[in-house]
Amino acid sequence: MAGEVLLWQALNRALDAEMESDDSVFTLGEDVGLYGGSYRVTEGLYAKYGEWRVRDTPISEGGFTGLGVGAAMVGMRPVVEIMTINFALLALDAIINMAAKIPFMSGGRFPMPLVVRMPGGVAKQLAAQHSQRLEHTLMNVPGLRIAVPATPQDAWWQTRQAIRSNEPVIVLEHELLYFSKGPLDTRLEAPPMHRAAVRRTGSDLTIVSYSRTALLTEQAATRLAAEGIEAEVIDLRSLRPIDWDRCAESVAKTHRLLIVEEDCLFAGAGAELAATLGERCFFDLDTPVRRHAGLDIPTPYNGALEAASIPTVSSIVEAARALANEGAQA
Amino acid sequence: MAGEVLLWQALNRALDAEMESDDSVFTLGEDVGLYGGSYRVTEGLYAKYGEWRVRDTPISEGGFTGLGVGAAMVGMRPVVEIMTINFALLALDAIINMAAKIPFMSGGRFPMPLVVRMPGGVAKQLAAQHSQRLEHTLMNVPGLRIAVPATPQDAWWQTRQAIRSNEPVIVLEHELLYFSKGPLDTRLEAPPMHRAAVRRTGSDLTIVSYSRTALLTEQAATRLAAEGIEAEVIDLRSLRPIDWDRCAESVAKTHRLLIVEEDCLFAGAGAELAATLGERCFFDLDTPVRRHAGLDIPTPYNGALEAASIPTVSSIVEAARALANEGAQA
Amino acid sequence: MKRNTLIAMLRDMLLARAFEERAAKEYTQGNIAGFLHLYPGEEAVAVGVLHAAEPGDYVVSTYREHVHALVRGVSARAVMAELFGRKSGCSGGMGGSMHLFDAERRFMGGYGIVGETFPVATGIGYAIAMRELPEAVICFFGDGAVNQGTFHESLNMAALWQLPVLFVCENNRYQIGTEIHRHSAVTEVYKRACGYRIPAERINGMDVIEVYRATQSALQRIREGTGPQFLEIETYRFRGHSMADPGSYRPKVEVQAFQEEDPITVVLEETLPDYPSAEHLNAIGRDNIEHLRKHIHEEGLLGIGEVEQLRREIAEEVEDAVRFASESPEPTMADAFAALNCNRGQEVLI
Amino acid sequence: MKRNTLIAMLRDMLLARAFEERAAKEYTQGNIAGFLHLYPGEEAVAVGVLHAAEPGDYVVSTYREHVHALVRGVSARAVMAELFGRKSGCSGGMGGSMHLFDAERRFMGGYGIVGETFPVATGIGYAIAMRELPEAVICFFGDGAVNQGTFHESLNMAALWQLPVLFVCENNRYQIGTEIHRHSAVTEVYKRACGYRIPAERINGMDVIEVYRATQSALQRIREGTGPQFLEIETYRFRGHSMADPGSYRPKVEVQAFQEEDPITVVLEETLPDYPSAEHLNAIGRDNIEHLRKHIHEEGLLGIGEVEQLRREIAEEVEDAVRFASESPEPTMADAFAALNCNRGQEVLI
Ligand SMILES: Cc1ncc(C[n+]2csc(CCOP(=O)(O)OP(=O)(O)O)c2C)c(N)n1
Ligand SMILES: Cc1ncc(C[n+]2csc(CCOP(=O)(O)OP(=O)(O)O)c2C)c(N)n1
Ligand SMILES: [Mg+2]
Ligand SMILES: [Mg+2]
Repeated sequence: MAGEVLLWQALNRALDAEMESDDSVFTLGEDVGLYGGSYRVTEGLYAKYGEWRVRDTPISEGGFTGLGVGAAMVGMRPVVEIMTINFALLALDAIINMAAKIPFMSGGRFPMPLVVRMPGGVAKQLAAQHSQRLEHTLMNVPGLRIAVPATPQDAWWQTRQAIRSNEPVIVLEHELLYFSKGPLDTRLEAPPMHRAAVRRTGSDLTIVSYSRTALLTEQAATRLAAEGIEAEVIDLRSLRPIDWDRCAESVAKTHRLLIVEEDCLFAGAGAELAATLGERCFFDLDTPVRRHAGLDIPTPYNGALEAASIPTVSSIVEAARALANEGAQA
Repeated sequence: MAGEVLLWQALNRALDAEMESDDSVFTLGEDVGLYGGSYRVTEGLYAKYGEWRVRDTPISEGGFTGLGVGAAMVGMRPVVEIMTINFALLALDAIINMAAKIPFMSGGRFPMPLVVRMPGGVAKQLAAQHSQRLEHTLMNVPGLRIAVPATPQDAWWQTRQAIRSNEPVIVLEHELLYFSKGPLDTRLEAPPMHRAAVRRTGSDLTIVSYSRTALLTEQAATRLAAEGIEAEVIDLRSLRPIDWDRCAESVAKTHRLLIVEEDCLFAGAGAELAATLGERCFFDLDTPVRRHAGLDIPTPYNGALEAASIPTVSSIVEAARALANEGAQA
Repeated sequence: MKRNTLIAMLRDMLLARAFEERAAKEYTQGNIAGFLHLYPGEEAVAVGVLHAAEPGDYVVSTYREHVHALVRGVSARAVMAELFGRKSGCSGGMGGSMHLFDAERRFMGGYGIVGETFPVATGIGYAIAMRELPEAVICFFGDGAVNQGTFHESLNMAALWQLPVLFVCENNRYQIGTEIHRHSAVTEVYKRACGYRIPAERINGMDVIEVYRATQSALQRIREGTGPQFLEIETYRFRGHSMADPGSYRPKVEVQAFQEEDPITVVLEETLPDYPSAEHLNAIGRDNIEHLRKHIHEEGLLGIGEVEQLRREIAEEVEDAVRFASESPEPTMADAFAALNCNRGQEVLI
Repeated sequence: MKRNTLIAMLRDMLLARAFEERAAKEYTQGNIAGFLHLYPGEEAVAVGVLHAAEPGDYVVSTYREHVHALVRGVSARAVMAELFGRKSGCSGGMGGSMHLFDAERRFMGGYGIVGETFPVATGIGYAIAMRELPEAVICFFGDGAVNQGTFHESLNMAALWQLPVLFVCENNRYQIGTEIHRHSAVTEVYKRACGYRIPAERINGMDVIEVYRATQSALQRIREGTGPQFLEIETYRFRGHSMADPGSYRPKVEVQAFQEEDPITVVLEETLPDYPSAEHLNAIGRDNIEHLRKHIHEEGLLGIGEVEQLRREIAEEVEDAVRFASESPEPTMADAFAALNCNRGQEVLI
């Protein structure tokens, strides 16, 4: 089927398709069942698959994520929903010290087909405790894979790939993207889960981003084009592993690299991007790798301050323009 | 008093001095009291100050770290010991979503004189679950400060500064350094908690490191000098904030930068170092910023593999030599 | 009970209801954003508990805490301004609805992560016990919060070290859309306290006088130095979990969607009587405010005219709070960084 | 009880003791490193519980799990080789003492972070219940572990969904150096289960027959589909917490250091009778192995000569395990990466 859908619907269909074709798939989390999921992602599944396969949990993030780990060790394919990533701080032992390490420390003797889905990012004035980001923390964990779908098509592909994977996969969903629309063609063949996508080609600079800021970057690129600056926009789609080749090829062409992310600049995901690409593309680069990221501050509740604390289309345009013009006078 | 002490003794004296001079200082954690601390850091304090000020806790890392947060809000100066950093995965909500955010989200109305001490790092075949590192995770949290003392003198200074600070401070101690010896002069005035130290001057390349690998790097530098390579060694002492000026000045002189850390390379602390210094020193650098770090694998139990998974003096020598010679043929 | 106390409680309950209904309206009009969790139906809990507390006691609350703050003495202006995200809000516009703070009134915050109130309260209790002060900490939490690990860890420590903490469960029988039979193996929440040897009772949260009296005796026992106490206060909320919640998990929809599934129908039938509409509750007099108003009336403490007068005063107080909030300036980014660095003192960093 | 079962249990207990004492020796000689937590004194728990289990049941254990693995049928060779960090170890040398695994015997791992066994066991229990299989999960943990949040969260879920989990607390009354009166508000651990409506009993862990019988009936109730069961098994360890533990928190030192502090002295006096030396325990017959040996003897099931024969066989088995371990090759870094990527299949990454 092809057509336009909302991102949550793509996730919903992906879950439904996998649950239908494999009865070891089950999902659990707070209000995923009767309520239908805080962001509607599990809508309709409770009625269709019943309470054992769509399990409403108590508020016990550490416990039920760990439950997913145990179930995955005996061949189930649990899809844990942590209502929002902010609560994942309570489940990191299960993710980092259990899911990611058990296959390794058992000498490679156990499968870990666990998926942990987490809505996150800065949404609409949810304040400091509900705007926490964890990319950097999860990226540093060998044994995990991290998908960051930004479009309905990727949400569909990557969720299905994540569920089918025998490795633990974290799916980071952005709360402001659930109701964004895009094409979904379920017949298309999926690229590898970790393959980056070149969303727009250009020769003046490369902008690497992911999740919601990748979409903002695309919009920024359109504006930049109007000014005569052609940006190549790469949506990483995966934060572990990262499709370095795709990024490096682009920088070899453009000689300038801007990294855009929502997380705080200091030790955010962009740090690894800048470090590796800065090293690998050193002799291709005309200017230093620039990062445009969130401010180093917890997210303020006040709406104007919240907006000013993360990249916007205009701020991306500005950062890109500055980079494109860098050294022009020199 | 001046003399040689073990690092744990310096920590012990610093705690004792602060507890003696301020009765709002108390320490808590598993076996800090009667047992005297797993690494002897709290030895003797239980007998001296009693159970309310040296509190043995149940195995409830999330709960007792959060207890420290509550106590700090009403003016106490709790020093929470998390027996090892591996267990801090259970306490991250208290550290990240509470301690670091409360002063901010209350509009700047509450103090947070909390210290969380955590032994960590790869020690002696403690295997994957007991060799977890969390620098990168903590660095990404606005509102925290992070001290990483590598010498008894720094342990003494920084512990006292941390306890006196009204901001939450994480003190990362390396398990293999507790029994390392060094001079301690308690009469010396302390540099700011976050000031980096140039441990050795040199003109051929700059090596930036911290904690145990800073000491290994010093040893490596001695060997390199014997080969005619003069490395400037910077021990960061603090991971949040970072003393960028000290690093950049050095790179301006040496034109080559190597970053050494024990954590996994991918998205480790070194990523931020390479990203910021790669950007800031771009035009000073003759070669790309290189990182020498732990392998991207959970720590194996097997001794030889464990040793091979993190930097050693020889591997640092090799990495530094390679960097010093880079471009020599070109 | 003293006449003044009763009237003050009625006043606070009326204020609470009026404030919250107005907040809902301001949210709909876009003046308040984020998550907004309202309190209608539960007023007797905050009012009964906090009227029994001393000014020296500390209060730790959740994201559903506007009324706790108001009853504790934080002005309607400061709370409303915070909901509007203004600089004059009690958290300077940085916290919003879920993070109200007031150091002076020992209102130690609203916490957004379920279960955080336990360790914060335990830590404050530790400080009090260590200094041997006659103070206590009141720790609020919902029925859903008792399944969080921090509940268990904190209650054990509070009991082990006999800390002066009053644990108050606001049991409205729902964790967002999940009814208590579906989230807790033991639905009588007070029974959870037995695992820690903490004295516990179950109180009717529709009767503010019962709540007040139970709190008074619990606090008295705490001040006698016998360690923590636990109150389960049965209540219910008239509205959805938050303004974002359509509440469609409530029986009507549940029944339609799942009527064929037997075990679920059973649960539904069990839960049905507990979730009537606000109108229905008002009609049968289960609304806690009506309950108190009638009592005061029957005792001849206040005439109808005086109640109406009270309502008018409160309407004006709320109106004034909204006016104040909307006229207050927004905080700047410099304010935000000042809040972040409030504890740095004179130290100059890099 | 069947003669064969009794003798098999005695054999396992003797093996357990011999294996652990040998491991201690190999540690001292530098052939084993890391943390090494030994089991002498507690043998009746692992042996009684696991002899009552079926091969289809799953076992989840802690870092003090060598004996659980051995009794479950993992060979002494595979366990010793793992302690030596060799490729032929049951975790390929990647896990070491704290992380023994054996998929075939449904030995689901030793976990090093206190409290992890609860969610793992609950997850396996969930899978079993969902598939409606007649299997059960045995979840081991210490008295110190019951204060971890995951205990609470997992027991609630296990009870709520009636999962087939047998929770087995190995109560040796110490959390490293912290005696149970100083870590738990309720020292009768089985009482913790009441907060979740999980049936619980307290068992004498010095009597392997009592342990075996209690486990059998608990597992039977679980297979009848009534949900989780809880056993508190009172035991003690002869050695320090781990090889790194001098055990100096034990009474003698405690008394010297703190004799002037009254409340502490009280605690010490309470704890004193529980921590006699191994020799002392042996002498008064409280050692669980001696206990069983005598019983078997009195019942006339096995002569002294036969026991001696058993001991010799076991000595040879342990000797052989050490030989095997020391002759086994070390794993390579390629093995380590193969373990890490064992679930990647054919997928080629970047
Ligand atoms: C750790 C955590 N998990 C999930 C949430 C999302 N959440 C917010 S309120 C809530 C329900 C809480 O129910 P209860 O404790 O009964 O309080 P009530 O809202 O009924 O007052 C949930 C699941 C959260 N804020 N924190
Ligand atoms: C979460 C966590 N905190 C602390 C530790 C350190 N530690 C290892 S064993 C132990 C004591 C556990 O006691 P108990 O549960 O009674 O088991 P026992 O060792 O007595 O068998 C502690 C504190 C740990 N491994 N994990
Ligand atoms: Mg509730
Ligand atoms: Mg124990």
